[in-house]
Amino acid sequence: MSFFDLKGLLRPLTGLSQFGKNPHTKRMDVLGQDTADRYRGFHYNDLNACIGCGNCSTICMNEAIDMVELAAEFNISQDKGNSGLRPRVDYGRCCWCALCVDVCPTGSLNLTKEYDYVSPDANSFLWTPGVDNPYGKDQLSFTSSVETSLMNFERIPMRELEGTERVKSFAEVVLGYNEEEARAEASRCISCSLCTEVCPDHMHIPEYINAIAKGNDDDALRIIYDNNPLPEMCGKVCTRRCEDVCAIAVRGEAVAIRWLKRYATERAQTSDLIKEIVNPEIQEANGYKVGIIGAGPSGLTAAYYLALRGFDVTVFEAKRFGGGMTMYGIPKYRLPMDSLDKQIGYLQKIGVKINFNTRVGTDITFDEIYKKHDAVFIGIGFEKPWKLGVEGEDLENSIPAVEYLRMINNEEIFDVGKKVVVIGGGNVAIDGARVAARHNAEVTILYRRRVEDMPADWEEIEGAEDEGVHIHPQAIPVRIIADESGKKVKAIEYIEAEMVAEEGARPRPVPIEGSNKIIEVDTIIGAIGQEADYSFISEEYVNKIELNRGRIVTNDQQQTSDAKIFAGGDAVNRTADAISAIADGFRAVKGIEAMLLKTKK
Amino acid sequence: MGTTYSKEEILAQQLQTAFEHLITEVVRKDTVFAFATKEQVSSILLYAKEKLGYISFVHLSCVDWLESGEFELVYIIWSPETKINLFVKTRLDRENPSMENTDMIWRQINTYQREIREMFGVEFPGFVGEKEFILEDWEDAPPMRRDFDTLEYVNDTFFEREGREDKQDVRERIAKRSGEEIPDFAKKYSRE
Amino acid sequence: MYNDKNAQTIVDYIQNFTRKNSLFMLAYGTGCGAIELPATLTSRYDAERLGVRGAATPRQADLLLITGYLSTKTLKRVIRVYEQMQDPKYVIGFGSCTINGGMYWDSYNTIKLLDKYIPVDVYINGCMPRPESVISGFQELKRLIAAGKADGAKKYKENLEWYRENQKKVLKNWPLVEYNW
Amino acid sequence: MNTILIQILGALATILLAFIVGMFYGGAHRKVIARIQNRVGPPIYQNFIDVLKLYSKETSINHGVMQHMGPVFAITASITSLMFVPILTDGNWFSNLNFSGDLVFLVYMMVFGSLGMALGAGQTGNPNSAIGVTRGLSQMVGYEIPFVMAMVALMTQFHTTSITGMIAVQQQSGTWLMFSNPFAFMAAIMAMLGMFSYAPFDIVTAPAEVSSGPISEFGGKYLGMMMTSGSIFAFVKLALFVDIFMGGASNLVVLVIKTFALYMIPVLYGVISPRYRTEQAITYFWKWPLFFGFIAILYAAF
Amino acid sequence: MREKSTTLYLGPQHPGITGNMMVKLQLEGDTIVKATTHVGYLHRAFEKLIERRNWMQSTTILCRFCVPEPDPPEAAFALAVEQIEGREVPERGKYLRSLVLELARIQSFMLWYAGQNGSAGLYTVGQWSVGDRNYVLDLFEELTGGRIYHMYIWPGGVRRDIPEGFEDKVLHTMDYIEKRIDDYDRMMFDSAIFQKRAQGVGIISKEKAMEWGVVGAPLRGCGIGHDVRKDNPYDAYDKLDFQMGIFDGGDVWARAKVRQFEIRQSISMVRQIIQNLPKGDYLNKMPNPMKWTIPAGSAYGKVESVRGEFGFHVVSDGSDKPRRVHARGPAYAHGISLLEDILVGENLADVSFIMNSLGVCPPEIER
Repeated sequence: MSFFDLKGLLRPLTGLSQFGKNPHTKRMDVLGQDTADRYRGFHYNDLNACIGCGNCSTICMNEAIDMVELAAEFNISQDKGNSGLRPRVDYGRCCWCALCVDVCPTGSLNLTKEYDYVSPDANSFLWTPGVDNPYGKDQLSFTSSVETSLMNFERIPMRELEGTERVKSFAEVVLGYNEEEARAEASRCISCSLCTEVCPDHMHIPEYINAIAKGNDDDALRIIYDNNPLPEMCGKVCTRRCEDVCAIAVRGEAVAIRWLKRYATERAQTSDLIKEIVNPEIQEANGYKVGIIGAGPSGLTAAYYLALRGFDVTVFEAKRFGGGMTMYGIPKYRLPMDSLDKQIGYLQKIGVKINFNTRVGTDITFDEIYKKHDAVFIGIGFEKPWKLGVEGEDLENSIPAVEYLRMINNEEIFDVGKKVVVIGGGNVAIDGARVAARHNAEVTILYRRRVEDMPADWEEIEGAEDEGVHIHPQAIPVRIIADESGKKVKAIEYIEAEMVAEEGARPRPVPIEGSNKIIEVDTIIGAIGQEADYSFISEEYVNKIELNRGRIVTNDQQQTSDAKIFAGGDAVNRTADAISAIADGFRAVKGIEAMLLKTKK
Repeated sequence: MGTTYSKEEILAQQLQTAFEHLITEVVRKDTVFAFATKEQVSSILLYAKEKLGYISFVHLSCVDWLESGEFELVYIIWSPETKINLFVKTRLDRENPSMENTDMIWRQINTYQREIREMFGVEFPGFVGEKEFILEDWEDAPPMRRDFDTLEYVNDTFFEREGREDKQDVRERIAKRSGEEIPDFAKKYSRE
Repeated sequence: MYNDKNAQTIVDYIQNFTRKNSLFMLAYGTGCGAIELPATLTSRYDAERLGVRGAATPRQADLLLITGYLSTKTLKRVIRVYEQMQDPKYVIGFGSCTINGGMYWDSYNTIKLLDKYIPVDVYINGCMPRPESVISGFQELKRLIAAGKADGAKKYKENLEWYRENQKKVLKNWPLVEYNW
Repeated sequence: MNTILIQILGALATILLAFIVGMFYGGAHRKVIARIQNRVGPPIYQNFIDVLKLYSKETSINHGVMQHMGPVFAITASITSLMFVPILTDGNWFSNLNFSGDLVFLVYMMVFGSLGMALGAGQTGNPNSAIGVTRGLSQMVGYEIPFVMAMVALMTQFHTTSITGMIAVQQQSGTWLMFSNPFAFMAAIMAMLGMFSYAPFDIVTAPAEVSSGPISEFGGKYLGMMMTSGSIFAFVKLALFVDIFMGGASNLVVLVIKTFALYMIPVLYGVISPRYRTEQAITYFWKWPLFFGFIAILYAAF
Repeated sequence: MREKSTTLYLGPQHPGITGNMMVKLQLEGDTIVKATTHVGYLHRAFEKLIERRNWMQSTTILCRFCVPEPDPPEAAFALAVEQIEGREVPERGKYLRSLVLELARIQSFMLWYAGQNGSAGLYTVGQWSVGDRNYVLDLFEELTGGRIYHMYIWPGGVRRDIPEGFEDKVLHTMDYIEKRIDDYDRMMFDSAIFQKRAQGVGIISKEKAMEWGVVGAPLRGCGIGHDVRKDNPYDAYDKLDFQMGIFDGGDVWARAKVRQFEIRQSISMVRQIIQNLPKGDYLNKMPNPMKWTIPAGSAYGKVESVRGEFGFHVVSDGSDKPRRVHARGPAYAHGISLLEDILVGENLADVSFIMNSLGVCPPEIER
C-alpha cells in the first residue's frame, strides 16, 4: 500500500454512478405476481380426481396432511375404490417439499402459484386444497406427471412362455415372480388399502404386500390365509377386481396383487409346508357338525374356517377331485392340477373331511345331510350351461365350453377338429378357445360387442391372441348349419352388428341387415353363461329355500330362508368368480358360528 | 508379482502389517474401513498421520447400535496424496462408555468429543472442554441415544395446536366400511 | 365511525399512523427465515419504503421477527429480548414453525406454538416465507396497528401468569426476570 | 418585553427550522443512499414519522439519573450551539445569541453534547455503550484536533474569533474562506466527516461491532430526543461550515442549497466506504487533516 | 484506555453476529484477550429427526442444515446414499447437479459479499449483491420451484428436468452477474479502507490450518490447495475446467481474494455446464419412497460448499430409515475452536469481519 492510495480513494467513487439508474425495486402493486411456472405454493386438490388414498398423508414427514371427511356439498365420491376422505394441509407444519405431489398416484394433488397468506389468527392455517381454493385449477405450478412422479407406474413384467411355445402343451403359461421381482413389485404398492374394499373377500392386501416388500414372505402367507384358504388358486386365476381400483392404476399399471399373492403362496411347495408356515390356531372341538355340499371354493372356505373354529366339518363332492369350477372350469395351463391338490391337501390336514365321488341326491340324500348336521352349507356353483338359442345347437360337434373344459381337465378326449368357433366373450370363452388352440385348432371367437367390451380379462384376451386365436367382434350367430349327415356341424352363419349408443346403458349391438356371413367349422363351443342345478335338493327343502332368478336368496351372513341352510358361491352371488365364492364361504362361517354358538349357548 | 494392487488395497495392507489383528476392509473406491479395538485407535491415527500421510482429520461420529448394546465411534481421516477416506471404527460398550481422548493428535477432535459427550454420554477421560455445548440445562438422557424418544419428550413438554382432531385413517375407514377385520399380527404391516 | 364507542380519537389516529409507518425491527435472526430478510430489505423488495428498518438493540425496536423455529435455548433469549422492548411492540411469526411446529414438530429442542410463550400479532405463511409474503405480513401488521388491534403487548401484560407458566414448562432452571414494564 | 417575546419566538423558529431542515436532510440521506443502492427508499419525510413514533412510545427503563440526563444534555447542547450560529447573513433571520457567536465557545459547546451523551450511556451498564463511548471519545480527540487547528488558522489569519466576524470578512473580500485558506478548509472538511459519524467513521454506533454503541439502551423517547438532537446538530454543523467557509447565506434558499451541497460530502463518501477501525480512524485524522491543519496555520501565519 | 478487562457478549442478539450464536469476549480496551463461543441456539436435532424419517423424507429436511447454501447438504447426502446403495446417476443428472451446486455457490458468494462488507460497514455492496442475488434465486425458482430451499438433488439424480428456455436465462443472468461483481470489486477490493481493514487481520497459519481442520476458502487462503471438486471429483466436476483460487497470507484479505477468484470460476463453470449439457435421463428413479430401503453399510459423502468441505457420514442398517446421519459442516471446524483461537489478539471491530470471512454458519454447527 502506498502512502497515498489515490486509486483506492477514487475507484470506489464509481459506485456513485448507480444513483442515476433506475431502482430495481418492484412496485408494490405488481409484487408477487411473477412467480415461476414451477413455484411451490399452496396445494390444490382436484376433489373429483382424488381417490382419497392418503398417500400424501403418509409421505408427509411433518404429519401436516390429515385425511378428513368433507361435507356432502362437495360431492365427494364414496364409491368403492374411493375412501371418501380428502387431504387437509396444516400450514403450521407444511414445509412445501412437494413430496405429496410427487407421490400422488392420481396426480390430483398439485401446488399452485399462490403463496401469500398472512393472518393474526394462528388457528386459521388449516388449508383444504380444492375447497379453499376452487380457483386453484388455473394456477397450477408444481405438478407431477407420470415421468416425474415418484410412483412407479410400470409393473414388473411377468415372465411368460412364448405364444408359440404355449400352444404346444398345457404347461403353465405364467412363470411367476422370483424373489427380486416380487420385492420390486411389492414395493410399488402404496398400502392405501382401497383394494381391500373391492375384494369380495376383503383380503388384507396392503399388509401382505408390505410383508413381501419387507422380505417376510412367511408373514405374508399367514396374512393371506387369514381369510382365504385357496390363495394359490386365487394367485393364479383370480378375477382381481382389486387391481381395477388400485391407486397406481389411475395413471399407470396396477400393482400385480394377484401375482404377488401367487408369489407368496408358491413358496410353500407342499401342503405340509403350508401347514408349517401358516401354523393356524385350531380351536377345541365344540361338538357341532356342519355338512357342506360341493367342494368348490365357497364350500372349501367354509370348511376350512369352520374346522379352525372347532366344528366337525364334512364336505360332499360329486366329482373325483375337489375345487369345483376352479378344478374343472379352468384349463390346466392357468391352474395346474397339483396346485389345487396341494391346497386341498392342506385343508384335509387341518381336519376337513372331504367325501369325493359323492353326489348328493344320488349317493346320499339331501335329507340325510340336513338331519345329520347342525348346519348345512350349499356351495354347488353353476354347472348347467346356458343354451345359445340358435338353430342347430344340439348337433354333435356343438359343445358348451364348461362341458368341454370339464372333459379336457378330466382327461377325457374330445376332438375339436381343425376349425373351431367359440361364441362368447367371457373368461370361459377365452379358456375354451385357448384350450382348443392347444389342440392345434384354428380358433375364432365370435362376440356380439367390441373387444373392449369383452368381460374377459385383457390379459387373457392378449394371451389368446398371442396364441393365434382370432377374435371376431360384433358378430352375432344366427344359425348353425349341419353337414349332409345332419348330425355334425358344418358351418355357422353369423350377422355383423354395429354398436348403438344408448342412454344410461352400455352400447347395444344391432345387427346390420344383410351382412350375414358363413364360416365353415368343425366344432362350435358355446360359452355364454351357466346356471345352477338344484335337482338334488328334495322338494320339501326346495320350497323352503327362496330363489330369485335361479339364485338362492341369502341374508348378509349367507343364511337362506331356512335358518339351518347356508349357501354361497355362484349359486348365490351374481359375480360368478372364485373370490366371491370364497367370500361367501367366509361369511357363512361367521353366520354359522353366530347361529350355533350364540343361539344354543 | 504380476498383480497390481489398488491404492486402497495397499493402504489396507500397510495397516495390517503395522497392526496385528487389525481387520481392514476395502469397501469401495476411496474408502477403506479399519475395525480397531478401543486401545488401538490412537496409535492407528497417529501412525496414519505420521507415517502414511493421512494428515487431514475429517470427521468423528458416534453410532448407537442399541440392539447389540454398543456405541461405534468412527474416525474418518483423509490423505491429500492418496485421497482415500480411511474410516477407523471402534466399538464401545454402551454401559458407561468411555474412550481415550485423542484431541492432541488433531485439536479439531476436541469439538467432536464435546458433542459426542453431550449427545451420547460417551466420556473422554482427561479431555478438557466445556461441559455444555449445544444443549442448555438438559436433564434428560443424552438425546442422540436411540432409546431417547424425542416424540414422547415433545408430547410431554410442548403443545400442539388444536383443530386437527377430526383426522381419519384411510385404512381404518376402509376396513370399517367393508367390515374387514385385520388380524393383530398383520397390523404391523399396515401403513403407519 | 365517530359514533362508534371504540372509535379512535384523533391522537390515537396520529399515533397509530406514525407507529404503523415506522417499524423498527430487531436484528435478531432466530431461525432460518432470517435468510429472506436481507432480500426483503434490499433492492428488489425494499421494505424500507414501508418504513421498516433495522434496529440494533431491543430497546430501540418495535417489531420482533421470530424467523422460524425457536430452540428452547433461543426462546430464553427471545423472552428476555421481548420484555426489554418498549411498548408498543409487535411480534411477527414467520412460517410454519411458529404456527404448529413446522418440520421440527417432533424435535425435542424446538418449541411448537409460539403464541403460548409470547403474544404474536401476525403470522406469515410459508417455509420459509418469501419476501413478498414478508412484505404482506408487514402490511397486515400495519392494518392491524391502524385499527388499533395489534395489542399483543397488552395481552402479555394481562396474561403474564399464563405466559410465565408456559414458559416455565420449557425453561427449567432459568431465572425469569420480573416483568414490570 | 416585546423584544424578549420576539427573541423567544425567534429562538423557537430557529429550532424549528433546524429541526425541519435536519430531518429532511436525514430523509434525503436515506433516499440518496437508497438510490445508490438501487432502491426506491423511504419517503423523504420518513424521519418525521420515525421521530413522532419514538416520542409516542412508552418508556419504562430506569438506569439512573444520568441516563435520563444524557439525551437532555445532547439536545441542550445542540440547541445552545444552534443559538450561537448565525443562520442567515444580513439580519434576515433572528440573530438569537450569535452576536456573541464565539468560535472557541462553539467548539466547546459542540463537544459538550457528546460528553453528556457519554455520561448517560455510561450509566446504562451496557458494555456496548461503554465501548461505544470510549470509541466516541477517542474519535472525537481524533477529529477535534484538525478541526481546532483549522479554526485556529482562520482565527489567526483574520484576527477574529467571532463567526459573524468571519462572515463579514468574506463579504468584504468577496471570496469564500474555502478559497482564501483552502488548507484550513481541507482540514475542517476532513474533520467534518468524522463529526458526522457516517462511514467510514461510524465506529461509535457501528452496529456490527458494538450494536449501536452509546445509544444501545436508549429507546423510545430517548431515542427520539437523540434523533432530534442529531438533526439539529447536523444543521448546526452545516450552518457553521457554510458560515465560516462558504460566506454564509443571505436567504433560506441559498442556505439550503449550500448546506445540502456540503451535507452530500459526508453522505456520498459514506455510501462508498467501509468503516475504519478506531485506531485507523484516529490515524486517518492525524495524518492528512493534521497535515492540512499545519499547512493552514503556516499559511495563515505567513 | 482502561486496562481493566470487560466482558462483552457478542450475541445471540447482536447485529454483527452471523446467524444466531454467541461469542463471549474478554476485552482489554478494544483488544480481545479471550474468546469463547456458545452455540446451540439453532439446534433442531436434525440427526435425531432423520432417524425417524425414511430415506426419501430425509432428503427434504437436509437442505435446512445450512440456510445460506442449502444445496451442498442435499448433494453430500445423495452422494453418500449412492455410495452405499451403488446407485448410478445418469450423466445429465450429474451435470444438472453441478449446475445447481454452482448456482448455489454463486448466490452464496453474493451473500458473502453482503456479510463481509456489511460487517465492515460498507452496506452498499451488500445491498447490491443481495439484490442481485434475487436474479440467481429466480433461476432456482424456475428450476426447482423454491427460492431458498430447493429439495432438488435426490439420490440418483435430480428431481426435475430443466424447463424450456432455461439455458438462455442462465446465460443471461450469468452475464449480468459477471458485470455486477466488477462493480462490487471496485467498491470493495479497490477500496483503500477495505484493504486496510482486511490485510493482516484474522491470520491463520498453515500449521494451524491443518491442525484445526480448516477447509475451503480459508484453507486456500493459507496457500494450501485443497478442494473436494478437484481431489475427489463428484458429479460432473471431473469434466469441467476450473481452477482453485490459492492465495497466500491466511488473512481476511487472502480469503476474500479466493472468493473473488472463485465466483468467476463458478460463473465460467455454469457456462460450461450449459454448453455441454448431455441429453438423456436426469434421475435414476428410486422405488416407492415409502418402501425404499438402503442396504446396510456406511459412507462419507462430501462436497465442496462455498465455505469448504461439507460431508455426511451416513450409516444404514438396511432398513427404510437411516441409522445415523452425521453432518460435518465447514463451520463446525471454523466456527468453534478455530474462531476462539484466532480471535485472541484481534480488535473487537474485526470479530464480525473475521466470522464472515471464515463463513461461520451456526445452523450447520448445531444442526
